Amino acid sequence: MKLLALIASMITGALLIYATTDFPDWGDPQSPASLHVSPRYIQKTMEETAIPNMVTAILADYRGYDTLFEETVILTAGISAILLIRRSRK
Amino acid sequence: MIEYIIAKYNYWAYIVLMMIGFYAMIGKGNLIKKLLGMNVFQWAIILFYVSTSVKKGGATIPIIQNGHGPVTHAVDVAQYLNPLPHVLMLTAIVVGVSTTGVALSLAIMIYRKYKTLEEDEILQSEEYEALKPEE
Amino acid sequence: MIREVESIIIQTICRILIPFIQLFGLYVIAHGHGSPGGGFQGGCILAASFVLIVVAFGLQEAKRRFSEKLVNLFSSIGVFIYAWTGWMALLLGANFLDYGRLSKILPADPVHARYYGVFAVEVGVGITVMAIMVSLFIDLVTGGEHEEAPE
Amino acid sequence: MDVVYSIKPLLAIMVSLVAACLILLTGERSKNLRESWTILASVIKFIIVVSMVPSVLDGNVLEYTIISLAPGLFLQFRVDAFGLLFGILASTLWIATSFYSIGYMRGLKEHAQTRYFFCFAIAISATLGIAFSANLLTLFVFYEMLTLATYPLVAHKETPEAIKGGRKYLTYTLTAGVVILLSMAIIYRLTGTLDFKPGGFVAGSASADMLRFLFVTLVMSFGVKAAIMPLHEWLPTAMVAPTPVSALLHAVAVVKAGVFGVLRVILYVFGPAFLHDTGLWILLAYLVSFTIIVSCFFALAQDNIKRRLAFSTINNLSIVILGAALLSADAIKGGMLHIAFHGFMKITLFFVAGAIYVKTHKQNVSELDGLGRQMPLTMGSFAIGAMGVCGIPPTCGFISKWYLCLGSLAAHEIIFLFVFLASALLDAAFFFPIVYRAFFKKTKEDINPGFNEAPLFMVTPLMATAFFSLVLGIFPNAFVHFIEIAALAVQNIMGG
Amino acid sequence: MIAEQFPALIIVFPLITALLINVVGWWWIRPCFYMSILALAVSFISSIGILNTVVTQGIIHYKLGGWDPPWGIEYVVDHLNAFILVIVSFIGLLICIYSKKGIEQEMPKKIPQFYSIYTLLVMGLLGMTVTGDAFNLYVLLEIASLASYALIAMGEDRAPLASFNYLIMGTIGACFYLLGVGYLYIVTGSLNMADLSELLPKLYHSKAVLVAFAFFLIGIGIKMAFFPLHVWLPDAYTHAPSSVSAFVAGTMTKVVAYVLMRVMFTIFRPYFSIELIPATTVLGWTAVAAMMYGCVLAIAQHDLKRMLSYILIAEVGYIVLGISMANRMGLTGAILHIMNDALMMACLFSVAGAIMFKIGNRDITNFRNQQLNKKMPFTMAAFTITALSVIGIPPTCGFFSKWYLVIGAIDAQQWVFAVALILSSLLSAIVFFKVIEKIYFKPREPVHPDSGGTHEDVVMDEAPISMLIPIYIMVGGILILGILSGKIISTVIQFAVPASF
Repeated sequence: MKLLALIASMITGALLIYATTDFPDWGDPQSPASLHVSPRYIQKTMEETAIPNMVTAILADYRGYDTLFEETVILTAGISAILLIRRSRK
Repeated sequence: MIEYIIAKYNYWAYIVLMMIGFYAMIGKGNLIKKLLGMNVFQWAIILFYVSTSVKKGGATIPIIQNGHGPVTHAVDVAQYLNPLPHVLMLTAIVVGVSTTGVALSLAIMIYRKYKTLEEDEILQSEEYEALKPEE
Repeated sequence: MIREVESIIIQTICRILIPFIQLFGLYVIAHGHGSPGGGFQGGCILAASFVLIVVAFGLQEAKRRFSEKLVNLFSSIGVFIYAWTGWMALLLGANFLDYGRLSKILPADPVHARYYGVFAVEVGVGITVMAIMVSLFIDLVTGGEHEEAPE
Repeated sequence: MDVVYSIKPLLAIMVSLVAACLILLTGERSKNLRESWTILASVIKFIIVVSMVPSVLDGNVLEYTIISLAPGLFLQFRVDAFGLLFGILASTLWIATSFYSIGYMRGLKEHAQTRYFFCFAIAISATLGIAFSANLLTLFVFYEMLTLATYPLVAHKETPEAIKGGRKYLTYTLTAGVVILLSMAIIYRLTGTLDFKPGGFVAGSASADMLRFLFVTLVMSFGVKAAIMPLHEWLPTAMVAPTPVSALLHAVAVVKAGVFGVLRVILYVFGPAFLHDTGLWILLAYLVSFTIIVSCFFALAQDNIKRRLAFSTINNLSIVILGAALLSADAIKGGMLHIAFHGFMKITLFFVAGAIYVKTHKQNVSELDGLGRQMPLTMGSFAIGAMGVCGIPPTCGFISKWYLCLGSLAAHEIIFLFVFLASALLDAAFFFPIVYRAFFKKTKEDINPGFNEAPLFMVTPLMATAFFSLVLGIFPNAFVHFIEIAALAVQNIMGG
Repeated sequence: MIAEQFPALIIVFPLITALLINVVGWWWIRPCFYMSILALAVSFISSIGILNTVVTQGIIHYKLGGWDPPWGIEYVVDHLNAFILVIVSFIGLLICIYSKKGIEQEMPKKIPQFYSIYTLLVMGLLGMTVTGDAFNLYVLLEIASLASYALIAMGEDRAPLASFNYLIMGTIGACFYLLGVGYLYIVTGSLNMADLSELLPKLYHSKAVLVAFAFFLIGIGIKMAFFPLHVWLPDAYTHAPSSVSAFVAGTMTKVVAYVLMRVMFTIFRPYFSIELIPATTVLGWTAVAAMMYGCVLAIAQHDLKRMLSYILIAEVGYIVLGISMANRMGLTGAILHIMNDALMMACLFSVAGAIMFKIGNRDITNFRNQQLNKKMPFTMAAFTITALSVIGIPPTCGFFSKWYLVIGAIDAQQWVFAVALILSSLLSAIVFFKVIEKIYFKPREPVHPDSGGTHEDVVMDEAPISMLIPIYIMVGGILILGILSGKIISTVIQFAVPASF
C-alpha cells in the first residue's frame, strides 16, 4: 500500500514537472494568465463598480456566483456537521 | 539550467508539497494523517494558483490607490497583481475548510464506533464483526 | 469536552479583548471595498472572538450569549442575504446577481448600486462564515454532545 | 401484392395481452373468471386472425406501424401469407390448449395457476407478434418476450430439476438472442433496413464471406429454439414442464417460432437465390439431415413418453428446415405446410401423454400395456397422431411429406428423398410400439380396468386436434385454405 | 419574463428552500419534506421549460450578474445539458417523495438537516450540469460531493468509514480537476469553457495542456467510479441510506459522465481528444474492462445493494464506452444510456430500499425463504422489469441504448467492443436471473399431484404507497421511454451530439 502510494505520488510529481517545462516563468508580466482576462478587471473595476479593491469586486460581483456557492459549501459543511455528530444528551 | 530552475521555483515548491500530501492521503494508515495530507494537498494547489498571479517589476496588491469615487485616469495593468487567482483561491480555501470540517465529523463518528482511528485496527474489528454470526 | 477554566487573569483579559476583536472584525468586513479584507476575513475574526469566549468562559457561558438556534439562524440568514440581493435584481427584471439594477430602488446610479450590492453581499458572507465557524468549532470540539444552554 | 393498412394484427396481439392483465387482476379471486378470460381471449383472437385470411388470399398484405424507432427501423406488423399461416396455427391451437390446460391444471391441483395462465397468454401474444412482425427487429422483440414468458412455464413445478431446466432454457435462448442482436445490428448497418422482403434483401450488400458469416450466426441462433442438433440440448430438459406447456412449447409456440425465424432468415432475409449461389443450402441441408436421422435414434432410446416425443419434435423441425433449405418451390411449400400440420399432430400426442399422466401418473412407454382398453378415445387419437407424424395417409402428415419428397426430387438431390423416407420409417419404429402396447398387449396383472377416461376438458381438445389432423389430411384445403396460403407465400418468394 | 429566468430559478429556488428548511426545521419539522418537494418540483418544471426553450429557440446563454463572459460567469444550456437537467431534477423529485418513510425510519431526529442537505445535493448536481464556467463547476462539484459524503455517512454503522474513504478519494478527484483547470488557466488565462475551446487549439501541442487533460480524466474518472478508480463506490453505496443511494447512484455518476463529455468535446475539441492523443482508445479498452469486471463481481455478491453497485460500475463502463467510440451512433447510445441508466439504477436501489424497509435485510441468499413474490408483489414486479431493462431485453429502454451502442461499435469497426457489450449483457442476465429465480421459485420437493396448492398462505405486506408511486413512475418510464427513444433522439439527442460527428 505504502509502496503503491509512493509510486502514485512519484508519477504525479513526474507529470507535474513534465508539464511545468511549458509554463511561463514565475512572475512573468507577459504570462497569458495576466494578459487575457485580468487586465479588464484591473482597468475597469473602478468605473464599473466603484470598488477600489479588485479582489472584492471580482469576488462579489464579477464572479459573485462562485461566491454564492462558496457560501453554500460552507453552509453545507455546517449542516453536515450537525447532521452527522450533533446529538443532545437528553 | 540553474536559471531555468530558479525562474520556476514556485512550481517546484508546490510540486513537492503536493507529492507529500498525496502520499500521505493514500499511504498513511491513520485517518487524521490522511486528513493532514489532504490539507497539504489542497494548500499546495492554492499556492500554485496564487503564485501564478505574481508580476515582477513593482506590481503591488490589487487595490487601486487613492481611488474613491469613479476614477477616469487609465490604470496601468502592470502596476497591479493579477486579482483573479486570489478570488479563486478564496473560494478554494473555503471549500478546503468545509471538506476538513465534514471529514473531521466523519472521523468523530468513526471514533465513536471503533474507538480508534487506525485503519488497520478498524479493518480488524470489521473482520471480527463479519465473523460474528448474523442473526 | 472542554474543561471549565476558572482563571481570573484569562477571563479579565478576554473580557477586555473580545470587544476589540469583534470591532476589528466588523471593520474588516465593512472595509473590504477599499482595503484588504472582506466577508471571509471579517467573519473569521468575529468567529475567533466567540471561540475565545468558549475557551475562556466555557461552553455554557458562550451558548448563553449565542445559542445554537441563533447560530443556525445566522448561518442561513447570511446566505439568504446574499441570495436575496441577487434575487432583488432578478425581480427588478435584470439577470440574477446583477446589482446594477438595484439603482431602481437605491438612491444611486448603477455603478454605485453595484457598490452597495457588493457591500450587502459581503455582510451576508461575514455573517455566514462567522456562524458556521462557531457552530463547526463547537460541534467538533465537543464531539457533538452538548446541552442546550439553560434558559 | 398491395399493402392494406389495418389494425387487425395489433388487435390480435393485444387481445391476449389484455387477457393476461385481466387474469393477473382477477386470478386469485375466482378461478372460473380467470379461465373464462383465457377462453374468451383465445376465441376472439382466432376470429380476428381468421378474418384476415380472405384479404391475404386476394394477395394483399395487412400492415400496421406502431412507431418509428430509427431511420428505416419501425416497430411494425405486416401480415403476409407465411406469417398468417403461422398465426392461424398458433391461434387455433391456443383454443385447444387453453381448454386442455384448464382440465390439466385442475386435474393436478397445480400451484400458481394464475402465473401459469398469465405467462401462457403472454407467450401466445408473443408468438403472434413473431408471426406478424414486419422486420427482424420487431421479430426479435417478440422473440425475447416469448423466451421470458415461457421461462416461468418451464420452471413451473419449482422442483430443483425444473429450475435447472429453466436455467438451461434461458442460457440457450438468451445467448442465441444476443447473437441475433449482434448480427441484426450488422445487417442494419450494411443495408440500412431490416424489413422482410420475399426473396431476401441483403444479397450483394457486403462481401460474400461477411454474408456467409451472418447467415451462419443467424440461422444457428434461431436454430437454438428450432433445436437443430448440436443446440437441441435444452429441449428434452425442458420436458419437466407441465404437459400443456410442453405441448405449447413443442407444437406451437417456441420451437415453431424458432423454425419460423429460420425460414424467415432463409427466405425473406437472405433469399433462395443467395443461398443457391453461395452453396450454403447444401451445407444447411446436410446439417439438418444429420439432425433428422440422429434424433430418431435418440428417440428410440427413450422410455419416457414426453422425452420420446421431444426427440420426434426435433426430428420434424429439422424436416421443415430441410424443406426450406432445398429451395425448390414444392419443398418450401411442404415445409410451410409441415409447420402447420405437425403442429396439429404433435399437440395431439402431447395431449395424450398429459391425459395419461393425469389419469394414471404413468410417464413411461413400458407402463402403457393395455391402456387402450381403459382410455380408448385417448389412445385412438394417439394412433392417429402417430400415423400423421409418420406420414401415413389419410392423415395430414402425408400431404406435407408428399410435397417435401416432390421438392427433394425437384432439387435433384435424391439423397434427401431417402432422408425423408428413412425418418418416416424410424418414426413408425418408435411410435407404433406404443400403440401396439396400448391396444394389443395384455396388462401384467390380467384384469380389465374397464372404460375410464381422462376428464372431459382434456379428452375433447385432443380428440378435436386428432380429428383435425385427419380432416386436413383428406381435405387439405378445408376451413382456412392452408395449401392456398402456403402456395401464395411460395409464389411471393419465388417471384413466380 | 419568467421564461428567460428559468436557468436562475432552477438553481436558486432549491438553494433558498434549503436555507428555509434549515431554519424552520429547528422549530417545526413537519413542513420540511413538503418544502423540499416544492422546491424540487419547481426546478423540475423549470428544467422542462429550459428543455422546451432549447429545443424551440436553440442554445441559451444566461449571463450572471450581467457580465459578459469570459469576465463573468455564464450559463450555457444546449440540448445536452437541458436533457441531463430534466433527468436529474426528475429523479431528484421522485426520490424525494420516495424518501419520506425511509428517512422517518432511518434518521428520525435529523429530518430537517436531511432534507436541507438533500435539496442542496440536487441543486449542486443541477448547477454542475448547467454552468458554462470551468471553475464554477468545481465549486458546485464540491457542494454536491460534500452533501453526498454527509448523506452517505448517515447510513448503517459501517457507513462513516465508507464515506470517509469516499471523501478522501473524492477530494483527490476534485483537486485533480481543479489542478487541470489551473493548468488551463495558466496557459490561456481564461476559465470560461467556450472561451477555452477558442483559445486552446493553438496550444494543443503544449505539454501543460496534455497534462491538464490527463488530470481532468483522472479526476473525473475518480468521481465517476470508472473502473480502476472505482474502489470507493461499492462500500459507499452499499451502506448509504436507501433513498440516498437511490438518488446518488441514479444521478451522480451520470452527471460526472456529462462533465466528461463536456471536457472531451467542448473544452477540448474532438480533434484533440480523439485524433491528437489516444484518449478514446484508452478509455474504450478500460471501459470494456470495467463492464466485465463489474458484471463478474456482481455475480459473486450476496448483498443486493452491493451487487447493484457493481452493476453500476459496469453501467458507467457502458457510458464511457459509448463516448469513446467517438462516432454519432456511439454517442447517441451513451447519452440515451445516461437517461436509461439513471432511471434503472434509481429504480433498482429504490426497490432495494423498499425491501430493507419492509424486511430489514437484503441478503439475496435468504430471499428464497422470504416469499417476497407473495409479500411484496408490486415491488418485485418493478424489480423484475427493471432488471430486464438492465439486461437489455426489448422493449424496455435498456435494449435501445444497448442497440445504439452496438451499432456504434460496428461503425467504429471495433468488433471487440460489440462482443463485450453482448457478453456483459449476458453476464448481467446471470446476475439478475439468479435473484429473480430466488424471488419467484422456491425449490420444493416434487409436489405430489394431490397435495398441491397448500402454500398460498403468505399475506401481502407491501411497501408504503409513498415508495411505490415513485418506483412505478420510474418503471413506467423504463417501459415507455424505450419505445419513444426514436422520438427522443430525433428531437433532442441528435442535437446534443457534438456537431463534428
